[in-house]
Amino acid sequence: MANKDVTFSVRRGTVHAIVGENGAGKSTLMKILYGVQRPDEGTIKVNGTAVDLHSPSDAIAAGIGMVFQHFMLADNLTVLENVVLGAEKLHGIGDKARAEIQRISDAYKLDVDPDALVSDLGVGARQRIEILKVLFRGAKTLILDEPTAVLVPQEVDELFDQLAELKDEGLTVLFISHKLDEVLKVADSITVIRRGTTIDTVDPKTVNARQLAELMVGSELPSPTTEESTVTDRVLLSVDNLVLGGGSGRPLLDDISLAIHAGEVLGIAGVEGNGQAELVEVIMGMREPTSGTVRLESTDISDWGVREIREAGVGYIPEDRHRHALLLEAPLWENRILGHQTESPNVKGQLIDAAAAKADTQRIVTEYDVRTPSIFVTAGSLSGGNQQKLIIGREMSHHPKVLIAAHPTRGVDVGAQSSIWDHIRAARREGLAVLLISADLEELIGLSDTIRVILRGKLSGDFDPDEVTAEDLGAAMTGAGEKEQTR
Amino acid sequence: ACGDSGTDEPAASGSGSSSAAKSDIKVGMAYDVGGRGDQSFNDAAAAGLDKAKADLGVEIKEAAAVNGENEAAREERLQQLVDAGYTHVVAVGFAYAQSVGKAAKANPDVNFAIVDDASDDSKGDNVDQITFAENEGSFLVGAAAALKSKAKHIGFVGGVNTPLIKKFEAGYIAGAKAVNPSIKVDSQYLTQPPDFSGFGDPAKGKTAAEGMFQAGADVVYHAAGGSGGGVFTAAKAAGGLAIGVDSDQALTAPADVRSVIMTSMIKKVDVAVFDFIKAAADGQEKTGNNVYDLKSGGVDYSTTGGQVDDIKSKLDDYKQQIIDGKITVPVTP
Amino acid sequence: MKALNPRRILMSAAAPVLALVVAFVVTSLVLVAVGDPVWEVWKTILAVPKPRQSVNIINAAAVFYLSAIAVAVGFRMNLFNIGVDGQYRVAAFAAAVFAGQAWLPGPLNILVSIIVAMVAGGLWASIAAYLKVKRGVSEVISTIMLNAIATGIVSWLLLKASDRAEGSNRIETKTIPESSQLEGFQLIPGATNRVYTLLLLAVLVGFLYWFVLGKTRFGFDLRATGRSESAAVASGVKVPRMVMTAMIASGALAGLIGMPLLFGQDHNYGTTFQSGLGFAGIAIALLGRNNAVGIAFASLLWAFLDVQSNALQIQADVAQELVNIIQGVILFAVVIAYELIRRTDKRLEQTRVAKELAASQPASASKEGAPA
Amino acid sequence: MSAAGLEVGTTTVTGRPKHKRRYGPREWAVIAIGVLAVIAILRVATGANDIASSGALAAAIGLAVPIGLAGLGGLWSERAGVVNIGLEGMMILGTWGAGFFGYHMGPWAGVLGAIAMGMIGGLIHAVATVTFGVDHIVSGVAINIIGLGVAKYLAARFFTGLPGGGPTQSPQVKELPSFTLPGVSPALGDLEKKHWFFVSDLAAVLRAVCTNLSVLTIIAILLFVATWWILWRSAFGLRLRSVGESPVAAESLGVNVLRYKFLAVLISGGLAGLGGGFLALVAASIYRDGQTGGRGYIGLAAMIFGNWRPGGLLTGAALFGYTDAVQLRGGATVHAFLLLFAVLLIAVGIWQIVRNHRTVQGVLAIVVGVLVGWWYLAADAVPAELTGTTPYVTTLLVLAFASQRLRMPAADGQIYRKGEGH
Ligand SMILES: Nc1ncnc2c1ncn2[C@@H]1O[C@H](COP(=O)(O)OP(=O)(O)OP(=O)(O)O)[C@@H](O)[C@H]1O
Ligand SMILES: Nc1ncnc2c1ncn2[C@@H]1O[C@H](COP(=O)(O)OP(=O)(O)OP(=O)(O)O)[C@@H](O)[C@H]1O
Ligand SMILES: [Mg+2]
Ligand SMILES: [Mg+2]
Repeated sequence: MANKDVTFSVRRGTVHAIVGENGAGKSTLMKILYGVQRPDEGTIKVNGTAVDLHSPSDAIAAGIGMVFQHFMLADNLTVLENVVLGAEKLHGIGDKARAEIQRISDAYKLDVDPDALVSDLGVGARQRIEILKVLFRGAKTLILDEPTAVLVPQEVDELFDQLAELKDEGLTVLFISHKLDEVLKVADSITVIRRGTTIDTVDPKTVNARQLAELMVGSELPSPTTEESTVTDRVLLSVDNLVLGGGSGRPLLDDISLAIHAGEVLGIAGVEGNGQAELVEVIMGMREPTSGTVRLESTDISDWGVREIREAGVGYIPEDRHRHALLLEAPLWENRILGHQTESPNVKGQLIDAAAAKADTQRIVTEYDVRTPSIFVTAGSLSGGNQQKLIIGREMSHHPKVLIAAHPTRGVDVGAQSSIWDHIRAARREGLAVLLISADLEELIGLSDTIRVILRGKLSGDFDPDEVTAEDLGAAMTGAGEKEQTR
Repeated sequence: ACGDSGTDEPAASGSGSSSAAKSDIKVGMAYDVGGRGDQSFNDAAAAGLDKAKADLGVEIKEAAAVNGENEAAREERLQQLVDAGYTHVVAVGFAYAQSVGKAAKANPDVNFAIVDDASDDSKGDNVDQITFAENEGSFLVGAAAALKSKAKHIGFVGGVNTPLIKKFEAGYIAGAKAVNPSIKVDSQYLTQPPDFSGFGDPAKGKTAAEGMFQAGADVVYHAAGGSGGGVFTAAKAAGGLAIGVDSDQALTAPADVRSVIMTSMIKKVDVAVFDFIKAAADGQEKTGNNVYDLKSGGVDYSTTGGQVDDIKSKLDDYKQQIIDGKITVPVTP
Repeated sequence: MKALNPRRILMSAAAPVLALVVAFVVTSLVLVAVGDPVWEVWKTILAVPKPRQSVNIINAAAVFYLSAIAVAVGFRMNLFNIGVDGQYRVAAFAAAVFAGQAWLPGPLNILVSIIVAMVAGGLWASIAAYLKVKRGVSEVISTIMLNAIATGIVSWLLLKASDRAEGSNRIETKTIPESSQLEGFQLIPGATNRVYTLLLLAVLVGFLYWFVLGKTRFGFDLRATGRSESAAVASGVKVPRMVMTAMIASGALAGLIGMPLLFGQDHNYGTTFQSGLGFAGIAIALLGRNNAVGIAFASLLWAFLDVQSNALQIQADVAQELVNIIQGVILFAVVIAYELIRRTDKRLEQTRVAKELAASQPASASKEGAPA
Repeated sequence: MSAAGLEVGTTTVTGRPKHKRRYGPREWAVIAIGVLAVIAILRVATGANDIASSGALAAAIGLAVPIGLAGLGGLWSERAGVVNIGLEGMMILGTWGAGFFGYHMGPWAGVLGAIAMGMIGGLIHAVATVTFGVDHIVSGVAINIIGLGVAKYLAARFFTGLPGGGPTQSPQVKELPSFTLPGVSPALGDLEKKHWFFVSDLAAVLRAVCTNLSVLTIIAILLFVATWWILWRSAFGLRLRSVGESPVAAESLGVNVLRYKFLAVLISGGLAGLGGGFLALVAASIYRDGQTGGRGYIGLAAMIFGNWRPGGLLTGAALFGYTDAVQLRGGATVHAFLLLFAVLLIAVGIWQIVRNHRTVQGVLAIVVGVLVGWWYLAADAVPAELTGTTPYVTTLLVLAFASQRLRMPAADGQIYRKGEGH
C-alpha cells in the first residue's frame, strides 16, 4: 500500500505544498489525483463535487493538470506538437494553436518557441513546456511533482515568479518538493506525508525547516557535512586541455583541465546538459576526445577502452543507473559481475565463477544494507535506493583508486542517501580520489573538497565549499556570475 | 512390400493378390512444387492421370511437393504412397530422381515412373524414366516464331534458370536461326534456383516480356510455368504474339489472351503418364528410359486458332528433318 | 527465484502444454470452419511415427537445431540475423565444392570441408556485420538483401562448378567421394534409414552454445549487450567488436546447417538442396526461447510436425501447408503464455520484495532517520 | 531481446542534432532534375536506351506499388511503435483475398477482400503485440508462417476445381480499369523515340506516369498522400505518432495508447494486404502461390531506407521497382549500371578522403569502384544469374552510403503496458 488515509484540502488561488521523504507516497498520491492510478477507497472533490477519475482525460476534464517528476515529453516532436497532443479539439493543431501557445508563453513569460524540437531544449525549457501544456488545457489546478529538482536557483526563482502569477489568476497549485526552504518560501500551506498517510497540514509562517523535517521523518534531517581535509598532494586523475568536438557546432567539452588528488573529492556543479555526461564518458573511455589527455596517475589513458580503465582502478557510478549500471532483467549476482567481468572474484580465467560471484554478492548485500529477499531476484524489482546501494557496493568492492560518481544519491531515500555519503567519505579517508557530479548543491557543498562549475562545456575556477553558497554556484551555473569566481 | 525392413509397416495391399487386373491398379502421383493446377507440366501429368482414371478405372491418389523441401521429404512421400497400397507411383519432376531410385530399390514390387529424368540415380528394373525432347519441340516453335516475326526480333522468357529450361531455350534459338540466321533473340530468366518463384510470378513474366516487346520483339515464347500468364498479358497489350508451353495453351489459358497465343510447344506428359498406366493395366510394365520426342509424338507444336496454318508445311518439313536425323537440335544454348 | 521455486517451474512447464492445446483447438476450429475432416487430420498428424519417420524427425530436428542455434546467437545480443538462410547456402555450396574435389582423404576431407563451410558462412555474415558497425546499416535489411544476393551468386557459381550426370536435369556440384560420405547411425531399431552421423555436430554445437554463453566471460558480455546495450558499454564491452564477433559466429554456425545434409544425404549441393532453413531457424529459436535445451525441444516439435504432415494429402486429402498454421499458432500461443507468466511473475516478485521490505521497515526506520 | 534492436553504428552523429535543412518543393525539383540528368548522361554514354524508356519506367511503377504499399503498412505500424516484420504474411493473405473475392464478386470486391485479409493478419499482430505484449519480432515471424500456411491451405481448399484454378492458383480475376491521358501519351512517345539527351528522358518519365495507369496505382499514390496528410497534419496522426515516440507522455495527456497502436497495426495490415491485392489483381489478374516473393520484407527495407517517412519510402520503393524492372527487362541496362556504380564509388571515395579524411574507407571505395569499372569495360554483359541481384545490391550500396542519419520512432519496438510507464 502506497497511500492510506490521506486527507487534505486545498483552497483555490493558493500554492499548496506536499512534503515527505523518498517513497513516502507523494507521487502516488498525485497520480491518483491525475487519474493515472485508481484509489482503492476515498473521494476526491473538485469545487465541492465528488469526481471519479479513471484516466488522465477525466482529470483534465475536471480542470486538473499535472507536471510529472520525470518529464512527459516526446523528444522528436516539436513543442507545438507536444503541447497540443491530446487537446487538439481546443485550438486545432495548426496556426491557431501556435498563436494560443505564443499568447500563453507571452502572458506568463514562459519564452517557448512552438516550432523548436524538444530534443534540442534544455531542462528549464522543458519544464516550462510542461507548464504550458497544462495551461493550454485551461487547467485550474496545477500539480507539480518536484519541479525544482533539476533547476538551478535562478531558474527556481523564475518558476516561483510564474507560480505567483498563476496564483493571481486564480489557479490552484499543488507542489511537491524535498527542498524545505523553497517550500517555506512559496507555499501558502503545507501537508506532510509519511509512509503513505497525512501527518499534518501546517502554515509555513508558523514552522521552520527543522520542524518540517522532523514532521517528515519523525526525526532530524541528515545533511552532508565536511570533515577535516584528507587531500594529499598525489595526483591520481588529471585531465589536460580536453576538447570534445560536437560536429560543426560549439565543442561539447572545451579545453577542460582538472586534477584530483588522493583523498580529494572534486565536485562538479552545472545545469544538466552542459557537458557533465560527456566529461564522464571521455574519462571512462566511452568516447574518444578530439584532443587533450586523461591521465591516471602518470599513465595516459586517453585512448584506452572502458574495460582497461576500469581494470586500472577507476570505479564508475553512472548517472542513469537503469541505462548504464544495471541489467534490470538479470539477477542481482549477475549485476554484481557487470563492469568487472574480468576481475576476481567474478571470473576464473575465461570462465565466470558464478559461485564466488554469488558469495560476494551476498557479502555486498549484507555490508551495504541492500534490502532484498535474495540475490536471485532481478535488479529491476528493487527500489531505486537499493539498486544504488548495490552499485556502490559493487564499485567499492574492487578498491578503486578513482571513483567517478554521477548523481550518486539521485532519487534514493534519506537513509540510503546518508549511507552512500558515508561510504564515499570512508573511501576518501583511505585515499580515494572522487569526481563527484551532482545536481544537488547541498550534497556538493557538503561532500566536496573543491567545487568547479561546468557551463557550456567549459570549466570554471575552483570554489571553496566552506565559503560558497548555493546561490553563488547557481549564478555560476547559469553564466550570470562569471565575475564572482573566487580564483 | 517394403523391401529390406520387416518392421516398417508393410504395405496395405501387396501386389501378390492380382486377380482383377483393372481395379487392382492403384496409382499414386507425387507432383513437383505447384502440384495439380499449375497450368504447366504438373497439370499435364494430372491430365494423364485423370484419363487413366476415366478410361481404365484405376484408383488414384495425389500429393504435391513443398517448396524447398528436404530430400528425405520426397522419399517419405513416395514411401507413404507405397505404404498406402499404391502399386504404381508416378513422380513428376527431376527433383525426385534420387528418391525414386531409392524407393524403387526398397519396394521392388511397386512400379515407378519419373518424369524428366533419365539419370542413373533413378534407374531401376521397376522404373519408367520418362524424358522429353523439349529442344526438338522448341525448335519448331522457334522456327514458327522466326517465320512469323516481322521485326526479325523474338524473345524467350524462362521461369527459373535450370538446365531443363535451358533446353527449351536452346531448341527455340536453334529453330529461329534455322529460318533466319541473323534473327535477334532476347532471352531472360525470372529467377535463379533455389528461388523457384520464377515459375509462379506472373508480374515478373509480364515485366520481362514487356521489355522484349518494347525493345522491338514481336513474338515471345515462354517456358515459365505460371509466370507465363504475364507473358500473354504483355503480348496482348503490346499487340504482339506469344507461344505457350507444355500444353496447348490456346485452349487452357484465360479466354481473353487466347488470341495472342499463336502456337504452343506441347510436351505430352499426359500421354507419357497414361502410357505408363495403360501398359501396367495391360500387364506389361514399362521400364527403362522412354524418350518422348518428335518421332514418337511426345513433343509437338499446336495449331489451335489457325495462326500457324500458313507456315504449317514449313514447320512439318523441319519436323521431318529432325525425325530423320538431318537436323540435330542442341540441348544447351 | 532462480532455484527453489516449484510454482515457477510448474508454470514454465505448463506454458508449452497449454500452447499445444491452444494450437490444437484453433487448428480444429479452422478445419471445421473450412469443412475439412478434423478427425482424419489429427489422426494423421498425431499418429505414432514409424521407425523410418522417427529417423526423419531426428534428422530434420538436427538440421533445424543448428539453424536455430545460429539465429539464437544473434538474438541473445539483440542482433537480428535474418541472413542465416543466405549464409548457410553460401557455406553449403563452398563446402560441397571443396569436398567434391577430394583433395584430402575421407574423414579429413569432411573435417576441413566443415571448416570451409564455417569460414564461408562467417565471411558472408561479416558483410552485414561490417555494414552495421561501420555504416550503421540495420542488419535486418542488409541480411534480407544479402540473402537474395547469395541466391544469385551461388547459382552463378553453381553453373560454373556444376557436374551434370548423363540424363539428369539437375545441376549440382561434383559428388563427394564415397570415403567422405557418412553412412549414419542405426539408432532406431527397425528403420530402413539412418540417423545422420553429424547429429553429433548438433549436440556439440548445442553444448558449446550453452557453455560459451552461460559460463564464459565472452558469453556474459554477449548476453549483457543483448539485455542492455548502454549498460554493456559502460561495463567495458566493446559493442562494435561484439557485433562483429557475434554476427560472424552466427554466420559460421549457419555454415554448419547444411553439413548433415551434405555428408549424410545429398552428397552434393544442387538445385534440390533443402532451402528456407534459415527462416525455420528463426521461428524455432524464438519458440525455444533462445535456450539450448528449449531449442532442442522446439526443433523436435517442428520436425515432428513437418514429417507427420507429409502424409496429410495422402491420408486426409488436406493441403500439407496446414502444418504452417499449426506451427504459427503454437509459436503465438507459447509466447503469449510465457508473457502472461512473466507478468504474473514480475508482479508477484515485486509484491514479495515490497512485502519483505515492509516487514523489515519498522526495525530499520529509526536507524535511517539517524543523523549522519 | 526486444524488437528495438541494437543501436550500434546508427548514431555516429555526435553532439546535439543540428537543425536539419528542410527540403522544400524547389529543392526536391532540383534533386529530381539532377537524378534525371545523371540517368540521361548514363543512357547516352552507354547507349543502353532502356535505362530511361517509358516502358521500363512503367514497369518500375508496377513493381514499386506493391513494395510501396507494404512499406506504407510498415510505416503506419512503426510510427505507432510496433515493428511489423509480418508484412510478408499479411501480403500473402491479401493475395489470397484478392483472388477469392475477386473471382467470386468482381475485382473491386477483390480489392476489399485483399484489405480485409491483410487486416486479419494485422488484427492477430495487434492482439499479440499490443494486447498481450508479445515481442514484435516473434509475432511477426509467426504471422509470416501462418499467412503462408493459411493462403496455401485455403487456396488448395477453395480454388481446386474452379475453371483455370487449382491448388496453387485462382481462376482469372477480371481486370480493374486503367487510365491513359488521351492525346498526350503518343506525342510523348514520339519525343521519347528521338533519344535526345534529357528531353527524351523527361518525355519518357511523363509518358510512363500518364499511360495505362491502373486505378489501383492511382489509389496507392493517393494513399501515400493521405498517409502523409493524416500522420503529419491531423490530430489523429499526431496522436498516433506520439504513441510511437513516447507512449508514456501520450498516456499522461489522455491519449488511449493501446487503442491507437491497435488501430495503426490494423491499418498496417490492410495496406500490406492491399499490396498483395495489387499483385493478384493488377500485376497478374490471378492469385498464385508464392506470388509475393519476399516483397513484404523488401517493403520493410524500403521503409527503413526512407527513414520512416512516406517520401523516403516512396523513393526506396521506386528505386527497388526501377532496378528490378530494368534487370527483368534484360538487355544492356544492368551492364550500364556498372559504369554508374564505378563512377559513384570513385566519387564517394574521393569525397571520403578529401572532405572527411577517412583514407581507409575512401581508398576501399575507390578500389572497388575501379574494379567495377574494369568489369564494365572487360565484359559485354553481366551474367544473367547476377543481374537478378541488381535491386538488392543497389539498395545495399545506397544504404551503406546514406544510412547513418536514419532515425526510427523513439519507442519503436518497445512493448508498452498500460500504466507501467509512470
Ligand atoms: N499500489 C501500490 N501498493 C503498494 N505500494 C505501492 C503502490 N504503488 C507504489 N507503491 C510504493 O509506494 C512508494 C511510493 O512511491 P512514490 O513515487 O509515491 O513516492 P514519492 O513520495 O513520490 O517519492 P520520491 O520523493 O522518491 O518521488 C513506492 O516507492 C512504492 O514502493
Ligand atoms: N503495485 C505495487 N504494489 C506493491 N509494491 C510495488 C508496486 N509497484 C512497485 N512496488 C514496489 O516499489 C518498489 C519500487 O518502486 P518504484 O518503482 O516507485 O521505485 P523507484 O521510484 O525506482 O525508487 P525510489 O522511490 O527509491 O526512487 C519496489 O520495492 C517494488 O517492489
Ligand atoms: Mg520514487
Ligand atoms: Mg515522487
